[in-house]
Amino acid sequence: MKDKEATLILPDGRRLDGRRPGEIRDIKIKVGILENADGSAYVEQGNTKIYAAVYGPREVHPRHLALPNKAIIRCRYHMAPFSVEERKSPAPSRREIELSKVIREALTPAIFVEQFPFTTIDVFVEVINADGSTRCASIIAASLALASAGIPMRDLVAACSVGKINGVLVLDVTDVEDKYGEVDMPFAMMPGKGEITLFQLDGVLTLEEAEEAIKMASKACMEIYEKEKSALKAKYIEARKAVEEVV
Amino acid sequence: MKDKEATLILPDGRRLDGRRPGEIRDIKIKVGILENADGSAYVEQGNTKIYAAVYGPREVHPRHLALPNKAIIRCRYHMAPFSVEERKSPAPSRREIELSKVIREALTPAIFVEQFPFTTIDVFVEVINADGSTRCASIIAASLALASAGIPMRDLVAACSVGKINGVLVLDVTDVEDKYGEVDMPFAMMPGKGEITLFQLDGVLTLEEAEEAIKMASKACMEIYEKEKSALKAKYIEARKAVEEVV
Amino acid sequence: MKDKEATLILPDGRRLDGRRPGEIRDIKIKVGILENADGSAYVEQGNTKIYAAVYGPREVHPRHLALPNKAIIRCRYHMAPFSVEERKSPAPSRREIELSKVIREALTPAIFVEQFPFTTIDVFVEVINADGSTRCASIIAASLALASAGIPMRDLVAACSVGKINGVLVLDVTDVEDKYGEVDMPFAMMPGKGEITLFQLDGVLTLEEAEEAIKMASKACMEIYEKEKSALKAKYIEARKAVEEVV
Amino acid sequence: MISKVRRSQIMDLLAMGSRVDGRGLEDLRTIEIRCGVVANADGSAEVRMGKTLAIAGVKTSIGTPFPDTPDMGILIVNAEFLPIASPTFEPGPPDENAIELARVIDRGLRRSEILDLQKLCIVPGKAVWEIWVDIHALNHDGNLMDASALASVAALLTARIPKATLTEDKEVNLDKSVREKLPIKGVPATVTIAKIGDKLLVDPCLDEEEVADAFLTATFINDKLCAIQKRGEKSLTVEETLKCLRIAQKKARELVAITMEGTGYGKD
Amino acid sequence: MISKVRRSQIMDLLAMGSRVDGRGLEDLRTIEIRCGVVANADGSAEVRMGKTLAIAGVKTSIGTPFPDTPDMGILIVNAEFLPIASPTFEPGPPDENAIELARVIDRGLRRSEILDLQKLCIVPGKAVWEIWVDIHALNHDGNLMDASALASVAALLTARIPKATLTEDKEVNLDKSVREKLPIKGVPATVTIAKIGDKLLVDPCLDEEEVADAFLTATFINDKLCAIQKRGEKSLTVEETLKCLRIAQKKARELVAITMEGTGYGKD
Amino acid sequence: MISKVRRSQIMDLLAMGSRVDGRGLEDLRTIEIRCGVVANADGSAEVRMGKTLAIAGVKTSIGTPFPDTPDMGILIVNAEFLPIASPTFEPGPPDENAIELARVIDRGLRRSEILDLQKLCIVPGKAVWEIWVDIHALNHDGNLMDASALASVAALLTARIPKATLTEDKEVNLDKSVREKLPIKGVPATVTIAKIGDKLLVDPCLDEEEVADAFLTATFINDKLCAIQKRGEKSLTVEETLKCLRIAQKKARELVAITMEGTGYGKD
Repeated sequence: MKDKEATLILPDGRRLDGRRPGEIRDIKIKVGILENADGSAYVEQGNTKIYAAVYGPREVHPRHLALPNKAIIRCRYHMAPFSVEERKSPAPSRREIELSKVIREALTPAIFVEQFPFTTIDVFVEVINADGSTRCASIIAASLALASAGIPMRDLVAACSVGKINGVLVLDVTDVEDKYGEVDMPFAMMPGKGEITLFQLDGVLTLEEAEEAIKMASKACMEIYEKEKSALKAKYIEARKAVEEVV
Repeated sequence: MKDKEATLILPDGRRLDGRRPGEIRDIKIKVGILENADGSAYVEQGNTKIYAAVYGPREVHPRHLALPNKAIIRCRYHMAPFSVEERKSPAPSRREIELSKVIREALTPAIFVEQFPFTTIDVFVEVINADGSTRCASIIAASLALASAGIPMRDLVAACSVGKINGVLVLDVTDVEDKYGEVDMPFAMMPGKGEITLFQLDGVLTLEEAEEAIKMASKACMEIYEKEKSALKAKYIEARKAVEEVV
Repeated sequence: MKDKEATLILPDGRRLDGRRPGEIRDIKIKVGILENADGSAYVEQGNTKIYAAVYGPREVHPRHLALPNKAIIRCRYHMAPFSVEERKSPAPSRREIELSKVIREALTPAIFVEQFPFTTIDVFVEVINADGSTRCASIIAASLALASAGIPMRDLVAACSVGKINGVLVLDVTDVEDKYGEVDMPFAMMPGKGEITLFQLDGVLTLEEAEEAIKMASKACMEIYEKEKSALKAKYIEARKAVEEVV
Repeated sequence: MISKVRRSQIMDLLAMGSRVDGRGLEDLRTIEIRCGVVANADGSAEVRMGKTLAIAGVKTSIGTPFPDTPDMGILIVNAEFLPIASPTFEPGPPDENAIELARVIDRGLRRSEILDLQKLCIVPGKAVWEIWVDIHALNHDGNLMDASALASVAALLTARIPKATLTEDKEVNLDKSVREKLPIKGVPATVTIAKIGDKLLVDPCLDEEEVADAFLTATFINDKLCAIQKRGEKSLTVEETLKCLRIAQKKARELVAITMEGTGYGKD
Repeated sequence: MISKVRRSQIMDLLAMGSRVDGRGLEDLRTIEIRCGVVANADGSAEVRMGKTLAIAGVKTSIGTPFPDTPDMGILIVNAEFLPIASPTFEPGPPDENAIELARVIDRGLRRSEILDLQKLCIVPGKAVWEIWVDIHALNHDGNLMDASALASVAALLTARIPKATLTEDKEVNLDKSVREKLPIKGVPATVTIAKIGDKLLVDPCLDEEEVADAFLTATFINDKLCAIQKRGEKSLTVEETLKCLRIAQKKARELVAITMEGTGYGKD
Repeated sequence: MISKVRRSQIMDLLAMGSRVDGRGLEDLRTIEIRCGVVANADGSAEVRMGKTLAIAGVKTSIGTPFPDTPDMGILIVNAEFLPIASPTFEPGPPDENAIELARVIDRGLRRSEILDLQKLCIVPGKAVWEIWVDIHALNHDGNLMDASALASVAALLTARIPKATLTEDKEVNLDKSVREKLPIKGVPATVTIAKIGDKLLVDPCLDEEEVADAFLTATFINDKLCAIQKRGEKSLTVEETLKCLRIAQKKARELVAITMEGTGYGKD
């Protein structure tokens, strides 16, 4: 904030990591890497690295939290102490508590919770290394973990942040772009449905800019959606191969 | 304590705010101002401002706290962070925990707890601005909240502190009189019954002075008792008017 | 650690408190000194002073902790704030949590837990003054408290630490020997069974030294075992006398 | 939990374009602002929005700046959902709802630059003003978010802090006899829209909140967005989202006027 | 919880003016004081009152004074009701009973001026003695309040602290080879009276506590009151209250004598 | 809890000298070490032992030394058993198992003198390096102890920290462009043996842990013991204990080789 004149877009229109404003970072996805969980995924988006796991539907403890008409969704977004520049206490910060809530609310619309009354579906997200847009990468990982756990879903959830740096709207902000940029707008949707499940803004935008940012984010979500589907398909093929080898 | 020579009584025998030793501050009372609560009251005694609310009799959580022969009374005395000179952490301090206990014990003798087995009556007190005698004002507010919640009571509870400043016993001490005075003696009773329900002393008194202080406090409680009854009556009339207007 | 050259063994081969390497400190034992507990003991080993009490077998709260096939054992090792050189916060430290666990595991093998399904046996240890080897003295006190509570046991548990100071293996280390010595090896066993129930090492030993240390510790445990049995017998005689006096 | 009957009542009325308390979809409830109610605070405001009641208090102290912003004052927002305010609130540290509310209001205040934090620096790297905004919910009848935001803004606009000067040996000296305004740069306003079925409602009351699918909270400064938070367990379409923003912008203008009227800000 | 049989037994005996353990209404139980039991503490005392057992330990350190009392030492009293002491005590931070006990004892010590806090100032505004009194309840058979207060007083009376001197560059230096007494100004005593029905009893045992209506705890210094705490779920009449104070005054004189005998205070 | 069928299967196989996953009694599972996986950490390593997965991250900062070791750096080990790793782990502060694991690993690292703490002193009594080792369990299939210890060692061996220099006025200056190794003195290895009936097994998997009577964890440096922890609810005979130590010594040599291979330590 103190240093808004920081140069985040170079004269050639590229960002510090070489991307164009409308480009997202490379995404590496692995589905099903944590054996104890019912579903899991690992997402690497640039230097942002996230593990997500899903346990459930399972019994709720304490029991009085259970609902007779649907599953409850619980979500814990947590950062490893070493994942950020200054060592972070492992106790949940206010930021982590808020992010756990908005990530849960970003995922819930996609889940057929009515099919699992009296149960909980627990989503755990661990940020191993943070380089911006961790809540969006968490949503991608968690969405895949849910799908790989076999939880029936309306759609996958995809997510991408929009930033504004040196006056320009950009996709998928990094840590340095978040810190020295003007805006961070995390965004998630069910691309197949065209519905928004996460929408936050931290920074100043006109209504017109907000509309433009939503368009950019939606397009990016569609791109990420394809990657999500490929990763699931790859996992499925891999699993089938494993089965065939055994049979 | 460091500055016992502080002048708290002026040459004309009046205190810093113009009161005589045996005078209490103006009291403003509003009953029933918090709509969600089953009963509530707001008390303004000089600059001391208190909200109290009562929820109950209602189910006890966790259930193992419930008693088969009577209601339990729970009480939480809490200060807003901005209510005191230095910002106070909102987490309950040791002082707030002690005061919650003595306020609960000041109210309990007045409640027919036997009539509501297996339930809890929850009393919440919020100090919005503190200028001395907050526990006494809290008891006044809580007693009215209980009454306005329709909880059957043996009597209302009234409360008034006695202080000793520059060697003189005084009623209803302010913050500055508490800090620089010699004694703070919070006191509560059921005036209609002549029974003491709160009695604390922080400071040095001879037995004779203590007896005198009890007399002063009892008289003040009787005065406050009348104000309490008027406020309840006013509320009752107001409520009846509202009903009549509707009918 | 910073000052390994500290002289802990004098030229005559004696330690700072006059003991030979293979000597343990004087032990004073009182059994049954805390009337509320089902069993209790006080152990004074040099300046290390420990109270232990046992409550149980009794109902488990919260109930879901109860086991259908055996009693659970719970143990709390706790240091009084004034028991150490710098005042210690009364909240349990990480060290106290670990020690509670290893003391519990040192006692459990000796208890016929299968005889008391659905119950808990609670062991509370309070360190009043700490001068080294507190976990060993705690095990002695707790073992006697269990026995005096009438809990059926396979054997008593005895405990003794081994240290290494100025290159020499020694028994029953004091605080100064722990701080400036090379090794602390707490050790407990059921002497009548020859089985080890606690074994920790903090410091460097060759395998041969470790074997030697185990031999020394085992011998010391046998010595302590005799003292434990005497103390129980004395208590039993005392109790019988008391009964006889009454009868 | 809301009863089925009440739920149907709300839904049936909404289907006809009306609300349980007689308001139109885009109507705010009656707002009352009382400033300066807390003598021990440097600024304070009690806000009633219908039956919802919240107090915000501003306390200030001298602190050390964060290493990465050595020349800026510090703003901290905290909210307590007190058990006095609702049968569903429990004693204890702020839960996720209270924390979210405080953080959304914090972002709104911070990004609106209501305070010129740079002017709250006394000695760069050493001493800056710490501005604590504490929100105390006293009665929860829905939309605590907007009531709390409004109370916070009103408390800041009307706060008076001691004059800070430096002694010869560079110690900070507070002159409590002189009371100065905070360095205010603008007046933000926060508006929450609830989505129920295909309807969008401004300033939901508690019963409406309980049946709502989702919420959009937006803070505006000078007609621009500076903070947004989508909340709730269901989604919003892109069209709904944009419509929410447009309604919110309109209502924010209204709220700014109410705030200035209620605080007297801008009149002197 | 006490059984009905036991309750009747207590009440029946009381009706005849006697108590379950054979004492008269105004008799204290046997008191044993052992000082200096904790080598690592600067002062300590173990007090047995009948079967009630409490230890108080005094630890001292150098700290910074509070800003509003720059020339006074700091006294902090903490009490732990350990699960070792009673089947009803649970592990965890002090509950309201332990906190109340510590605060009542704190007020008694502070207002009796047992310590001359001004003499515990080393460098005004910079360095003062912090005196920690930690109370450890080990067996609870009633009246932990008076046993803990007595242990605290005895620990303070017999404490020895290092000599604090200032080095040339105004640093505090502690000479642990020289042990000095704390600056004691007087010997307070704390007495608790229980009300059961229309009877007032001194030093209640646990079973009496369980059937008691209310309690009055009073601390005396030089025959004057310096702290009072009414406790319990029922009320006291004005007459009962005054009678409690008169009994307490009498017993306090007795306790002061026991304290001086048990600590050797005043003999040197 | 493990099923009866699974328990019998394990016991029956063991009776014949084999294990559920086909290993011999003294075989380690396949170990994978990936160093440098965390860009924001000064050192990091992800270790897979069979299906057990743990990450250790090293963070460094400048701090004040402890008063009794003014010329030594500070090492702090913390472990989190995350709910992501096992259906039996719950959110919240570390429980006794996580604390024990961290403390056993801490003693192993400290007593092996893997770090030369004296070389981590910058200004005696004023400024030293604080080395935080944080262990993050991600999938628990048994023997988190050894996987975590190995990850910690690998993270320390491969860590790179900024160069610390002193400015003219004795302030510490960190040059982040220069990255130096930590002062490593040796490579320790931690081995856990489980006792099941009369069998001793190396590197137990989760199902084996659930039926085990007791565990012995030993850390070795240069073929010497430097930390031991007996764990579990049952006892070990003296002979079993000594046999455990001998097996552990052998496996520790193996683990040191794997560590050096996996970290590249000693190759440059």
